[in-house]
Amino acid sequence: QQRAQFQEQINKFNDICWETCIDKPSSRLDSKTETCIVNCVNRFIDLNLFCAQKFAQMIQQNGGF
Amino acid sequence: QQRAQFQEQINKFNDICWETCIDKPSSRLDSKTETCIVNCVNRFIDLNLFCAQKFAQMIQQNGGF
Amino acid sequence: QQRAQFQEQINKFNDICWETCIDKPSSRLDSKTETCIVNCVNRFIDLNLFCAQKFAQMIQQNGGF
Amino acid sequence: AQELLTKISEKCFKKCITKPSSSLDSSEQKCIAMCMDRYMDSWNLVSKAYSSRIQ
Amino acid sequence: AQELLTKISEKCFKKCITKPSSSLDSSEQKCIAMCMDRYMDSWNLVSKAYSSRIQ
Amino acid sequence: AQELLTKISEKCFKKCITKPSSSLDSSEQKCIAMCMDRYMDSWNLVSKAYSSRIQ
Repeated sequence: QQRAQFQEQINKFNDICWETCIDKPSSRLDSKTETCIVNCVNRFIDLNLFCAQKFAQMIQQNGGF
Repeated sequence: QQRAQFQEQINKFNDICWETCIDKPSSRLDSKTETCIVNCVNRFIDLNLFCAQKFAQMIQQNGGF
Repeated sequence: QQRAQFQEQINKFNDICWETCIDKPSSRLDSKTETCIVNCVNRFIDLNLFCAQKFAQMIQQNGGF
Repeated sequence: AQELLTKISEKCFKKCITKPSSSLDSSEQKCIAMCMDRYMDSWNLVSKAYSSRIQ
Repeated sequence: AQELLTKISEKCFKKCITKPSSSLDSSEQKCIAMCMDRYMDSWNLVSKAYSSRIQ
Repeated sequence: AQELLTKISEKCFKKCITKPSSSLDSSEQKCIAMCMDRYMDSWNLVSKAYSSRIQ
Protein backbone atom coordinates (compact mmCIF):
# COMPACT_ATOMS: atom_id res chain seq x y z
CA GLN A 1 0.00 0.00 0.00
CA GLN A 2 2.84 2.36 0.93
CA ARG A 3 4.60 1.01 -2.15
CA ALA A 4 1.57 1.97 -4.26
CA GLN A 5 1.65 5.49 -2.83
CA PHE A 6 5.37 5.77 -3.57
CA GLN A 7 4.84 4.64 -7.16
CA GLU A 8 1.99 7.10 -7.61
CA GLN A 9 4.28 9.90 -6.41
CA ILE A 10 7.02 8.80 -8.82
CA ASN A 11 4.50 8.63 -11.67
CA LYS A 12 3.52 12.23 -11.00
CA PHE A 13 7.10 13.50 -10.73
CA ASN A 14 8.12 11.57 -13.83
CA ASP A 15 5.17 13.00 -15.75
CA ILE A 16 6.24 16.56 -14.94
CA CYS A 17 9.96 16.00 -15.48
CA TRP A 18 9.40 14.11 -18.74
CA GLU A 19 7.49 17.11 -20.09
CA THR A 20 10.15 19.49 -18.77
CA CYS A 21 13.26 17.64 -19.97
CA ILE A 22 12.42 15.39 -22.95
CA ASP A 23 11.70 16.81 -26.36
CA LYS A 24 12.05 13.83 -28.69
CA PRO A 25 12.94 10.35 -27.37
CA SER A 26 16.39 9.26 -28.58
CA SER A 27 18.52 6.13 -28.39
CA ARG A 28 19.68 6.88 -24.86
CA LEU A 29 19.35 9.48 -22.09
CA ASP A 30 22.35 11.76 -22.61
CA SER A 31 24.01 13.29 -19.54
CA LYS A 32 22.41 16.68 -20.14
CA THR A 33 18.95 15.12 -20.02
CA GLU A 34 19.86 13.06 -16.95
CA THR A 35 21.00 16.21 -15.15
CA CYS A 36 17.80 17.95 -16.17
CA ILE A 37 15.66 15.14 -14.72
CA VAL A 38 17.55 14.96 -11.42
CA ASN A 39 17.44 18.77 -11.07
CA CYS A 40 13.76 18.75 -12.01
CA VAL A 41 12.91 16.30 -9.22
CA ASN A 42 14.87 18.29 -6.68
CA ARG A 43 13.55 21.70 -7.73
CA PHE A 44 10.00 20.35 -7.76
CA ILE A 45 10.47 19.13 -4.19
CA ASP A 46 11.98 22.55 -3.24
CA LEU A 47 9.02 24.30 -4.81
CA ASN A 48 6.56 22.04 -2.99
CA LEU A 49 8.18 22.80 0.35
CA PHE A 50 8.36 26.51 -0.42
CA CYS A 51 4.68 26.66 -1.39
CA ALA A 52 3.51 24.53 1.54
CA GLN A 53 5.27 26.86 3.98
CA LYS A 54 3.93 30.03 2.33
CA PHE A 55 0.48 28.50 2.18
CA ALA A 56 0.50 27.70 5.90
CA GLN A 57 1.53 31.31 6.64
CA MET A 58 -1.27 32.66 4.46
CA ILE A 59 -3.89 30.58 6.23
CA GLN A 60 -2.58 31.66 9.65
CA GLN A 61 -2.50 35.36 8.72
CA ASN A 62 -5.91 35.43 7.07
CA GLY A 63 -7.64 32.80 9.18
CA GLY A 64 -8.38 30.95 5.94
CA PHE A 65 -7.83 31.80 2.28
CA GLN B 1 -18.84 17.99 2.47
CA GLN B 2 -20.80 20.58 0.50
CA ARG B 3 -17.91 22.90 1.21
CA ALA B 4 -15.49 20.35 -0.26
CA GLN B 5 -17.63 20.08 -3.38
CA PHE B 6 -17.70 23.86 -3.71
CA GLN B 7 -13.92 24.07 -3.39
CA GLU B 8 -13.46 21.32 -5.98
CA GLN B 9 -15.66 23.29 -8.38
CA ILE B 10 -13.68 26.49 -7.74
CA ASN B 11 -10.42 24.58 -8.28
CA LYS B 12 -11.66 23.41 -11.67
CA PHE B 13 -12.88 26.85 -12.74
CA ASN B 14 -9.70 28.50 -11.52
CA ASP B 15 -7.60 25.96 -13.41
CA ILE B 16 -9.37 26.80 -16.69
CA CYS B 17 -9.46 30.57 -16.15
CA TRP B 18 -5.83 30.69 -15.04
CA GLU B 19 -4.81 29.02 -18.31
CA THR B 20 -7.12 31.35 -20.27
CA CYS B 21 -6.19 34.65 -18.64
CA ILE B 22 -2.68 34.47 -17.14
CA ASP B 23 0.40 34.40 -19.28
CA LYS B 24 3.22 35.28 -16.87
CA PRO B 25 2.55 35.95 -13.15
CA SER B 26 3.25 39.59 -12.27
CA SER B 27 3.35 41.69 -9.12
CA ARG B 28 -0.44 42.11 -9.06
CA LEU B 29 -3.57 41.19 -11.01
CA ASP B 30 -4.18 44.19 -13.27
CA SER B 31 -7.77 45.20 -14.02
CA LYS B 32 -7.63 43.66 -17.51
CA THR B 33 -6.71 40.28 -16.05
CA GLU B 34 -9.36 40.59 -13.33
CA THR B 35 -12.00 41.31 -15.98
CA CYS B 36 -10.78 38.34 -17.99
CA ILE B 37 -11.12 36.02 -14.98
CA VAL B 38 -14.61 37.21 -14.05
CA ASN B 39 -15.75 36.96 -17.68
CA CYS B 40 -14.12 33.55 -17.97
CA VAL B 41 -16.09 32.21 -14.99
CA ASN B 42 -19.35 33.59 -16.33
CA ARG B 43 -18.84 32.44 -19.94
CA PHE B 44 -17.81 28.99 -18.72
CA ILE B 45 -21.05 28.77 -16.71
CA ASP B 46 -22.99 30.00 -19.79
CA LEU B 47 -21.31 27.37 -21.93
CA ASN B 48 -22.05 24.63 -19.39
CA LEU B 49 -25.73 25.56 -19.34
CA PHE B 50 -25.85 25.82 -23.14
CA CYS B 51 -24.22 22.41 -23.59
CA ALA B 52 -26.32 20.70 -20.91
CA GLN B 53 -29.50 21.91 -22.61
CA LYS B 54 -28.39 20.88 -26.08
CA PHE B 55 -27.21 17.54 -24.72
CA ALA B 56 -30.59 16.86 -23.11
CA GLN B 57 -32.30 17.66 -26.44
CA MET B 58 -29.96 15.31 -28.31
CA ILE B 59 -30.68 12.44 -25.96
CA GLN B 60 -34.45 13.03 -26.20
CA GLN B 61 -34.39 13.22 -30.01
CA ASN B 62 -32.18 10.19 -30.55
CA GLY B 63 -33.26 8.13 -27.58
CA GLY B 64 -29.59 8.05 -26.48
CA PHE B 65 -26.42 9.31 -28.12
CA GLN C 1 -21.43 -1.23 -14.92
CA GLN C 2 -19.68 -2.81 -17.90
CA ARG C 3 -21.44 -0.16 -19.96
CA ALA C 4 -19.95 2.55 -17.71
CA GLN C 5 -16.48 1.07 -18.17
CA PHE C 6 -16.96 0.97 -21.95
CA GLN C 7 -18.05 4.63 -21.98
CA GLU C 8 -15.07 5.64 -19.85
CA GLN C 9 -12.77 3.92 -22.34
CA ILE C 10 -14.47 5.68 -25.27
CA ASN C 11 -14.18 9.02 -23.45
CA LYS C 12 -10.45 8.49 -23.08
CA PHE C 13 -9.92 7.44 -26.69
CA ASN C 14 -12.08 10.28 -27.96
CA ASP C 15 -10.14 12.76 -25.84
CA ILE C 16 -6.84 11.67 -27.41
CA CYS C 17 -8.14 11.41 -30.97
CA TRP C 18 -9.96 14.73 -30.77
CA GLU C 19 -6.68 16.41 -29.83
CA THR C 20 -4.85 14.51 -32.56
CA CYS C 21 -7.32 15.03 -35.41
CA ILE C 22 -9.42 18.16 -34.83
CA ASP C 23 -7.99 21.61 -35.15
CA LYS C 24 -11.04 23.87 -35.41
CA PRO C 25 -14.60 22.46 -35.27
CA SER C 26 -16.37 22.89 -38.63
CA SER C 27 -19.88 22.32 -40.00
CA ARG C 28 -19.28 18.60 -40.48
CA LEU C 29 -16.59 15.92 -40.07
CA ASP C 30 -14.96 15.70 -43.51
CA SER C 31 -13.74 12.32 -44.74
CA LYS C 32 -10.09 13.18 -44.01
CA THR C 33 -10.92 13.87 -40.36
CA GLU C 34 -13.04 10.71 -40.15
CA THR C 35 -10.15 8.65 -41.49
CA CYS C 36 -7.82 10.32 -39.00
CA ILE C 37 -10.12 9.43 -36.09
CA VAL C 38 -10.57 5.79 -37.12
CA ASN C 39 -6.81 5.41 -37.70
CA CYS C 40 -6.13 7.13 -34.40
CA VAL C 41 -8.28 4.63 -32.48
CA ASN C 42 -6.66 1.68 -34.21
CA ARG C 43 -3.07 2.93 -33.87
CA PHE C 44 -3.67 3.76 -30.19
CA ILE C 45 -4.90 0.20 -29.61
CA ASP C 46 -1.84 -1.12 -31.55
CA LEU C 47 0.44 1.02 -29.39
CA ASN C 48 -1.24 -0.17 -26.20
CA LEU C 49 -0.75 -3.80 -27.18
CA PHE C 50 2.85 -3.17 -28.27
CA CYS C 51 3.70 -1.43 -24.99
CA ALA C 52 1.92 -3.98 -22.80
CA GLN C 53 3.93 -6.79 -24.43
CA LYS C 54 7.25 -4.97 -24.15
CA PHE C 55 6.44 -4.02 -20.57
CA ALA C 56 5.73 -7.64 -19.61
CA GLN C 57 9.08 -8.68 -21.17
CA MET C 58 10.91 -5.95 -19.24
CA ILE C 59 9.43 -7.08 -15.95
CA GLN C 60 10.29 -10.71 -16.66
CA GLN C 61 13.87 -9.91 -17.68
CA ASN C 62 14.62 -7.58 -14.79
CA GLY C 63 12.45 -9.18 -12.16
CA GLY C 64 10.72 -5.81 -11.77
CA PHE C 65 11.33 -2.39 -13.27
CA ALA D 1 -23.04 10.80 -19.65
CA GLN D 2 -22.15 13.40 -17.02
CA GLU D 3 -18.48 12.77 -17.65
CA LEU D 4 -18.98 13.16 -21.39
CA LEU D 5 -20.77 16.48 -20.86
CA THR D 6 -17.90 17.68 -18.66
CA LYS D 7 -15.38 16.74 -21.37
CA ILE D 8 -17.42 18.54 -24.04
CA SER D 9 -17.58 21.71 -21.94
CA GLU D 10 -13.84 21.77 -21.35
CA LYS D 11 -12.87 20.93 -24.92
CA CYS D 12 -15.30 23.38 -26.51
CA PHE D 13 -14.43 26.17 -24.12
CA LYS D 14 -10.79 25.80 -25.19
CA LYS D 15 -11.67 25.71 -28.88
CA CYS D 16 -14.27 28.48 -28.92
CA ILE D 17 -13.60 30.98 -26.11
CA THR D 18 -10.09 32.32 -26.39
CA LYS D 19 -10.89 35.78 -25.04
CA PRO D 20 -13.87 35.67 -22.67
CA SER D 21 -15.98 38.84 -23.02
CA SER D 22 -19.07 40.17 -21.26
CA SER D 23 -21.39 37.70 -23.04
CA LEU D 24 -21.30 34.75 -25.44
CA ASP D 25 -21.45 36.48 -28.82
CA SER D 26 -23.18 34.82 -31.77
CA SER D 27 -19.96 33.53 -33.36
CA GLU D 28 -18.97 31.90 -30.06
CA GLN D 29 -22.40 30.32 -29.73
CA LYS D 30 -22.18 28.99 -33.28
CA CYS D 31 -18.72 27.62 -32.57
CA ILE D 32 -19.89 25.90 -29.36
CA ALA D 33 -22.88 24.29 -31.12
CA MET D 34 -20.66 22.99 -33.95
CA CYS D 35 -17.97 21.89 -31.54
CA MET D 36 -20.48 19.90 -29.53
CA ASP D 37 -21.92 18.24 -32.64
CA ARG D 38 -18.46 17.34 -33.93
CA TYR D 39 -17.45 16.02 -30.50
CA MET D 40 -20.47 13.72 -30.52
CA ASP D 41 -19.75 12.67 -34.14
CA SER D 42 -16.23 11.86 -33.10
CA TRP D 43 -17.45 10.00 -30.01
CA ASN D 44 -19.76 7.84 -32.11
CA LEU D 45 -17.01 7.15 -34.65
CA VAL D 46 -14.54 6.20 -31.91
CA SER D 47 -17.17 3.99 -30.34
CA LYS D 48 -17.80 2.17 -33.62
CA ALA D 49 -14.09 1.78 -34.44
CA TYR D 50 -13.28 0.52 -30.95
CA SER D 51 -16.22 -1.92 -30.91
CA SER D 52 -15.35 -3.44 -34.27
CA ARG D 53 -11.70 -3.75 -33.21
CA ILE D 54 -12.27 -5.55 -29.90
CA GLN D 55 -14.79 -8.04 -31.27
CA ALA E 1 -6.83 22.75 0.66
CA GLN E 2 -4.37 19.95 -0.15
CA GLU E 3 -5.74 19.78 -3.68
CA LEU E 4 -5.35 23.53 -4.09
CA LEU E 5 -1.74 23.33 -2.92
CA THR E 6 -1.07 20.55 -5.42
CA LYS E 7 -2.54 22.66 -8.24
CA ILE E 8 -0.45 25.67 -7.22
CA SER E 9 2.73 23.62 -7.24
CA GLU E 10 2.08 22.21 -10.70
CA LYS E 11 0.96 25.49 -12.24
CA CYS E 12 3.79 27.53 -10.75
CA PHE E 13 6.42 24.95 -11.62
CA LYS E 14 5.31 25.20 -15.26
CA LYS E 15 5.30 29.00 -15.20
CA CYS E 16 8.52 29.56 -13.26
CA ILE E 17 10.92 26.63 -13.79
CA THR E 18 11.54 26.10 -17.48
CA LYS E 19 15.13 24.91 -17.11
CA PRO E 20 15.66 23.25 -13.72
CA SER E 21 19.17 23.99 -12.42
CA SER E 22 21.13 22.94 -9.33
CA SER E 23 19.13 25.22 -7.02
CA LEU E 24 16.16 27.60 -7.04
CA ASP E 25 17.79 30.89 -7.98
CA SER E 26 16.43 34.17 -6.65
CA SER E 27 14.50 35.03 -9.81
CA GLU E 28 12.79 31.65 -9.72
CA GLN E 29 11.92 32.11 -6.04
CA LYS E 30 10.49 35.52 -6.78
CA CYS E 31 8.48 34.10 -9.65
CA ILE E 32 7.12 31.28 -7.48
CA ALA E 33 6.09 33.67 -4.71
CA MET E 34 4.31 35.97 -7.18
CA CYS E 35 2.74 33.05 -9.00
CA MET E 36 1.35 31.68 -5.77
CA ASP E 37 -0.06 35.07 -4.73
CA ARG E 38 -1.66 35.57 -8.15
CA TYR E 39 -3.07 32.03 -8.09
CA MET E 40 -4.73 32.76 -4.75
CA ASP E 41 -5.98 36.16 -6.00
CA SER E 42 -7.46 34.39 -8.99
CA TRP E 43 -8.96 31.68 -6.77
CA ASN E 44 -10.67 34.28 -4.59
CA LEU E 45 -11.94 36.16 -7.63
CA VAL E 46 -13.30 32.97 -9.20
CA SER E 47 -14.91 32.04 -5.93
CA LYS E 48 -16.64 35.42 -5.67
CA ALA E 49 -17.79 35.43 -9.31
CA TYR E 50 -19.08 31.88 -9.06
CA SER E 51 -20.90 32.52 -5.78
CA SER E 52 -22.65 35.65 -7.03
CA ARG E 53 -23.66 33.81 -10.22
CA ILE E 54 -25.21 30.76 -8.62
CA GLN E 55 -27.17 32.69 -5.99
CA ALA F 1 2.24 -0.81 -12.77
CA GLN F 2 -1.01 -0.52 -14.73
CA GLU F 3 -1.01 3.21 -14.17
CA LEU F 4 2.58 3.47 -15.36
CA LEU F 5 1.70 1.54 -18.52
CA THR F 6 -1.23 3.89 -19.15
CA LYS F 7 1.06 6.91 -18.76
CA ILE F 8 3.62 5.41 -21.15
CA SER F 9 0.96 4.78 -23.79
CA GLU F 10 -0.36 8.31 -23.63
CA LYS F 11 3.03 10.01 -23.55
CA CYS F 12 4.51 7.89 -26.35
CA PHE F 13 1.41 8.22 -28.54
CA LYS F 14 1.80 11.99 -28.32
CA LYS F 15 5.53 11.88 -29.04
CA CYS F 16 5.49 9.28 -31.83
CA ILE F 17 2.12 9.32 -33.65
CA THR F 18 1.40 12.79 -34.93
CA LYS F 19 -0.50 11.66 -38.04
CA PRO F 20 -2.15 8.28 -37.48
CA SER F 21 -2.10 6.23 -40.70
CA SER F 22 -3.44 2.81 -41.70
CA SER F 23 -0.74 0.95 -39.73
CA LEU F 24 2.18 1.57 -37.36
CA ASP F 25 5.06 2.07 -39.78
CA SER F 26 8.59 1.00 -38.86
CA SER F 27 9.75 4.48 -37.87
CA GLU F 28 6.76 4.84 -35.54
CA GLN F 29 7.47 1.43 -34.02
CA LYS F 30 11.11 2.39 -33.49
CA CYS F 31 10.04 5.67 -31.91
CA ILE F 32 7.59 3.91 -29.56
CA ALA F 33 10.21 1.37 -28.45
CA MET F 34 12.76 4.14 -27.75
CA CYS F 35 10.17 6.31 -26.07
CA MET F 36 9.18 3.49 -23.75
CA ASP F 37 12.81 2.71 -22.86
CA ARG F 38 13.53 6.39 -22.19
CA TYR F 39 10.36 6.72 -20.11
CA MET F 40 11.49 3.80 -17.96
CA ASP F 41 15.03 5.25 -17.70
CA SER F 42 13.52 8.51 -16.58
CA TRP F 43 11.21 6.73 -14.13
CA ASN F 44 14.16 4.93 -12.54
CA LEU F 45 16.18 8.14 -12.35
CA VAL F 46 13.28 10.03 -10.77
CA SER F 47 12.77 7.20 -8.33
CA LYS F 48 16.43 7.26 -7.29
CA ALA F 49 16.56 11.08 -6.99
CA TYR F 50 13.35 11.17 -4.99
CA SER F 51 14.43 8.36 -2.67
CA SER F 52 17.79 9.93 -1.89
CA ARG F 53 16.11 13.29 -1.26
CA ILE F 54 13.46 12.11 1.17
CA GLN F 55 15.81 9.96 3.25
